[in-house]
Amino acid sequence: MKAIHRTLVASAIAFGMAPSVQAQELIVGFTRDADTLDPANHRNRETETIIRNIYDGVLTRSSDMQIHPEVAESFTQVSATVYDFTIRPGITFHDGSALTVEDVKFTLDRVVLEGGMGGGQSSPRASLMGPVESIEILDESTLRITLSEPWPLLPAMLPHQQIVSQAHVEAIGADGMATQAMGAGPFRLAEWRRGDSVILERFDAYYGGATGIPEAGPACVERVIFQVIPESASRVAALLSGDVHLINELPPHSMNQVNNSPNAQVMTVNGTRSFFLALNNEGEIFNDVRVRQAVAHAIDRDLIIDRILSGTATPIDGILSPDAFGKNHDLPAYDYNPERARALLAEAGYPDGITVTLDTEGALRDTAEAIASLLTNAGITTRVQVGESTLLTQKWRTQGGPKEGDIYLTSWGNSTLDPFDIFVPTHRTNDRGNAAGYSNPELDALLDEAAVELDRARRGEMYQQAEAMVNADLPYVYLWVPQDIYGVSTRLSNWSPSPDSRINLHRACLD
Amino acid sequence: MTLTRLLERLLQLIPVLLGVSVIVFVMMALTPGDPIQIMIGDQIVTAEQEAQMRRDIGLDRPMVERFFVFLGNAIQFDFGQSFYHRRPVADVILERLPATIELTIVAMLIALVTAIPLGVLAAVRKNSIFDRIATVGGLLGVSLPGFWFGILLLMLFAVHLNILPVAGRINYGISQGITPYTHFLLIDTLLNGRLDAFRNALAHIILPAVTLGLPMTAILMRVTRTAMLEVLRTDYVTFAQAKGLSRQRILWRHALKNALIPTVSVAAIETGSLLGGNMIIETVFGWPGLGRLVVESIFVRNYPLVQAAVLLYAVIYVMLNFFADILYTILNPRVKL
Amino acid sequence: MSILEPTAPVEAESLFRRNMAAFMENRLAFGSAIVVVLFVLMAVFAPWIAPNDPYATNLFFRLQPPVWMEGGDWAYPLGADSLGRCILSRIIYGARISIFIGAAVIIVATSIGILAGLAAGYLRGWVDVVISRLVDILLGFPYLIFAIGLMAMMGPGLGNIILALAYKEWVIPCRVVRGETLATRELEYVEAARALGASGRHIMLREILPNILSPVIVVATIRMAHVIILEASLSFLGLGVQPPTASWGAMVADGRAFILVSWWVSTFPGLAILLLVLAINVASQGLRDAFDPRFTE
Amino acid sequence: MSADILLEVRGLRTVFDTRAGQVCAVDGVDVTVNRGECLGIVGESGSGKSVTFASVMGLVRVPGRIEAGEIVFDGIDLRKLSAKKMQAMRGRDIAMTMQDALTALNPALTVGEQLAEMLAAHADDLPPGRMARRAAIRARAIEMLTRVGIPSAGERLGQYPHEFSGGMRQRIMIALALAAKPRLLIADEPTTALDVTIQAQVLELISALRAEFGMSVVLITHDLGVVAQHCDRVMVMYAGQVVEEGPTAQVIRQPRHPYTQGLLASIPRPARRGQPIRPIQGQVPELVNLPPQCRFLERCPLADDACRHPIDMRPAGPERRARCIRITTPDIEKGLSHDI
Repeated sequence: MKAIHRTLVASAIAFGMAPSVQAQELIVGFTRDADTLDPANHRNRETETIIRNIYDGVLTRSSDMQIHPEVAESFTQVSATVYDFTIRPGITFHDGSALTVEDVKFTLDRVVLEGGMGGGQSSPRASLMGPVESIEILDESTLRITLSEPWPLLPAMLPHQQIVSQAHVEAIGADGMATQAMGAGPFRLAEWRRGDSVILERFDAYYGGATGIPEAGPACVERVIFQVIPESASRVAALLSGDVHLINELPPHSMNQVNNSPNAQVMTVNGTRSFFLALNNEGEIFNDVRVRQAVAHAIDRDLIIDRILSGTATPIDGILSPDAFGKNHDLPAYDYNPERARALLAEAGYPDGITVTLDTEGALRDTAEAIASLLTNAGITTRVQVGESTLLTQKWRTQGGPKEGDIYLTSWGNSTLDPFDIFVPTHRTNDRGNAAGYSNPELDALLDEAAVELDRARRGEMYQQAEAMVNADLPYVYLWVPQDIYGVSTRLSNWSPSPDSRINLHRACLD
Repeated sequence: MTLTRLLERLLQLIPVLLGVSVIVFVMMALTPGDPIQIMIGDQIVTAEQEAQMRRDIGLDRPMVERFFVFLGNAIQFDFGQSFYHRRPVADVILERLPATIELTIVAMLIALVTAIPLGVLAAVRKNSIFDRIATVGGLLGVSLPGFWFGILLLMLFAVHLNILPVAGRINYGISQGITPYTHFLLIDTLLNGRLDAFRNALAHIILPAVTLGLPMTAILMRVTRTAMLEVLRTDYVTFAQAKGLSRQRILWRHALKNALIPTVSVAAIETGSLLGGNMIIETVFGWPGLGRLVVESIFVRNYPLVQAAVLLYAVIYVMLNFFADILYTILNPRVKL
Repeated sequence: MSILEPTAPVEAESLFRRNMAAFMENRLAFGSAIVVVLFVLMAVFAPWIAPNDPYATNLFFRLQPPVWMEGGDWAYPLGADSLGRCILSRIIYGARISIFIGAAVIIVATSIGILAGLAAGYLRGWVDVVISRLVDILLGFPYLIFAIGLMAMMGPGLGNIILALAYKEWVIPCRVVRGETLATRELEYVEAARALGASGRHIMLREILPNILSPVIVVATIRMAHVIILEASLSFLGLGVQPPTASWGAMVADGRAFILVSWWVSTFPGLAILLLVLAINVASQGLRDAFDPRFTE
Repeated sequence: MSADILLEVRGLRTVFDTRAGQVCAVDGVDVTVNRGECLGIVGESGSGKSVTFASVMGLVRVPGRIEAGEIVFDGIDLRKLSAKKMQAMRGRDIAMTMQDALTALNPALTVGEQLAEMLAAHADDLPPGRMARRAAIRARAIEMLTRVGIPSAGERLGQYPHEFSGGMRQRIMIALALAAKPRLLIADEPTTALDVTIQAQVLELISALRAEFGMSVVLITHDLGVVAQHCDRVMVMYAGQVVEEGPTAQVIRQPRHPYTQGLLASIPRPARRGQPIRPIQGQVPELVNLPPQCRFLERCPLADDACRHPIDMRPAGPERRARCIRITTPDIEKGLSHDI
């Protein structure tokens, strides 16, 4: 027996590891597998991250969040509701066929039309396209998108749509699209080992991508593998041992370990997700702004950011990320002051404090527990109740329905960094993400106005004003925007993280 | 064993399988709340998709009717759509099944190959130091929580010693050009004559398989030891000695062939519990199998998939027990089915 | 012509005493039983033993190492977890969950199993058919999968775990009791009781049950070890009790993310599971050897 | 040692270490088996007759062990043989059959395999070459089965023991034991498990084979009738000791030891038709910590204080010995018939 074990270990030593990793094979240790490879049939960030390396969009974002034409050569806003896109000539799909303006129209129609996916199915991504009224082909290189009402967000949102080949979709059908990806991106699908890895190979006839970003031609590495490693410690271990070259969601407490290792380093980027406590404004306790302010004063955000997030987050005093368009940088902060919190509670008629429940999902438990203990210290006795996200959504995002519960620790993503995408859902009366049950007609009107304001400067001012309003009214206690943390092999060059959590590997190289 | 007896035994499986499907169905039906709403959660779906999901589950029809629809579909291996994967549940499950089966079989083989000789030796050297160590080891084996032990092994071999990979089934680079005849990597790599890839796949599977198989090893060792001790006391072993046969022949042929009869029965049942252990071990080792998929599906409330997988596991388990019975009769000529 | 030794009737009580004496003689098993008792005492008196409040978080002590390591402190003998909670205190409180669930499941399952097994074995007929079929069907599920499936549907929670495990666990004592009952019901003293007109209930509970209790107790202790591991497994997967309740399985799961930098967070709770389960296993094996001569080798 | 003696056991003492103390199952037993003779060993269960010959075969199981004595087979001291040489002697030189063929034959192996492995282990006159060897073994196996009276033996080689009747199994076991043509056959209760009619057939078979192969047979039994019919000499054992030995006819006609007398009185015999069957009163003593005295003392109608010290075997007529101080008392039989 012993001999067998020895042989196994010995062969593992000899063949299990690094030698199999070739120089031109870039392996990404990734938190989860793609749900599907059909760009039109999912609502999942990680799935899009993988898909985005196979498919290109009409527009794209650079890692500094600037919008650049990609499959389009250029685009113009003709009026408040009309945009024209010039499609770049000479782009080919992975099968060698030419990418035409018809393919672009087909792609977008597939997303926006009712039943556009075929078989009576509509795309879950339709809402990402806003109020599109029609998509027309003007000539062989020009596409026109007409909106039913002004929606300044369109260019910022278009990178979320990836261009498919009409012929390909019609040949394999909607079911086939789930697994047989074929786009015009820098990599083509080699194999999808479900639950294990997505293997991409360099597309040698790639046109080079966005014009605004330095021209690159075909991708640098021959092969990219998204290796699914859900366990964070395993991901870090794989990075440190050189098994993988890039990992996402590096846990903050592992940053030192990675930075101290000779073959990897940490890269961070401000994320786009704002964390906050939703206070039940409809409930008896939190309909008093003084109680809400007491919560804000009771929380030592710096301590939590320092201890739990290893300093990888930026505190916010309004809903918007510091990097967002329209951010109000002059908001007053609610400093950590438990005495003040107690005083406010007493003022509101709770001299003996209050007892509340804090809902959150499993992933945020650590933070929730820390917040609860801080609140408890300030007279707000708090019990953490961890629930599943789907159930919590039902409980809190009632869109006007009756709401139970006291506090909900949650977050909202804003990959465009445009206020519209986060402010409206979380703060407009009865909107889909309004977990606080906040209703302020004045704010609603301001948000509606800003949504269609075409003057960019004016629009920015409106959002600053809106932030000042919610900072004072405090329907939520705004916490922080965490950084996205990546672990990167020192062998990897020419890659930097992007706030929208995309991992674009077109230009990345391995030495 | 005649063919008619075999068929009879197969027929006896039907009520058990039927009962199993009733329980799986009831499990789902009793879930509180609107299952569709729970499944959708904060995902964005269109009205048609929601309607389709309702049709798939058939919430508008009476329970009994729904059960028979469920059963009819299940027999045709149709478990509806996996909303999260936007594909049929059956497809998603079948993709993941080979990895799980391969892991289970390797764990079982490791258990058999180590437990039987150890159990025989422990019985032969009863009360020796070796027997005591084996006994303590056996107790340790059934007492170790696999999820914890797996983490320790992973830390030791994959991180500190860095001699085994952290996750996955095989390195892609090395696995290129291998024709997937069976989808079992250990077999496919050999069929393709690729020893390097075989070793790589082995390096990936060894830790999860050892962790998974540990309790089974411990249990089988005990069973083998007990059965051997019993057999070694029998007249036929004395008689075999009186015949002047070699010790090896008496142990490995006369005694073991009889002692294996209970061992095989227990092994089949334990293989079934390996299926359950898979959920834990695959999660710990990032093994891309069905177990991990089920655990992930629970947390996104992908009920059709969980339901189908539980049913599938139960059917496999029942079949395993059936084959154990058959094996039992093959090994034990005294029993006629 | 061989001379048969007449078997003298043995009083159940003296048999029990003799068995207990044999058990005490087995030093390893006896020692293990003491370990189990210590764990139980630890669970019962947790508030007095635990050095800290197991739920008190203190971010300043986040991931503090155990006392013997650099940076350790006697305030947290086994170190602190990711929220700065005392790991030792949480392990002490965690014993409550493990032992309570283990005992509750075994008590519920054994009670049901005894009743069902007696009914099936003594009454036979359709009762036996129904119970045996049900047993067959439940045996058609791998244990953990059945429990995971149930937990997935019912959601986490203490009561739900006990239900999810007991739903299948009763099958095991039931089979033992049924088999023993079948063998016992034909024995003379049962026949005699029946001839004297004793009711079925009386015979089952007063005549048969006391005489088949030994194997049932042995099986129950062995199964308890198993149930504790199952509970820890469910908690590990996040299907166990609700946090922040300290449960060993959940503690191992929590520490998993920190294993590279703070090995102690996962390691000690796992060690606690191992120790308790091992002690129960060794003790129950000693019990089995002492009480059930059929198993002795 | 006489050239006629095949097996000579001197002062054999086999003990079992148990929790309750040391059980002395065989205590100072001497056995002599001459070439070609049939020796009967008679005694109750636990008298040590089986353990004696298990000791001869070197098959005493833990916790048992041979503590003293020598076992000389054809001039070789078996106790000094290596395990390997002893193994080679078993089956080839000394063979054994057991009480119940159903338990002695391996249920999981075919009769053919059990015969073939025996032949493969001991027959050294097999032709070279795998196929030829296999064919020769098969032919020999069929020959043996046919010889012990199994019809259509060739077809039945592939069958398992449970597929044969009780008598057939016993024959198969005998065929197995005799397959290597041993010089000594130890037949341990060969008929106990059988019907009366089949008993006779099996014993006839053993006798016939003894004559044919010229081997010695030790017939262990508790049935004096069997001994009377088939054995040249008889040895009676009680509580781990030999209590009487001598030519069968003499011992049966004129038993010298009260135990032998009790045995004879307790079986129905045509010669004593009409007389009541008189079982021996009392129980065999437990073999732990025996006091140094006559072991039959508690049950013996003749016992007195003179019996309360160790008794040796003493001559009791030509070729006869017995372990009783009252051997010379002329009216044993008379006294017995009156007192019991």
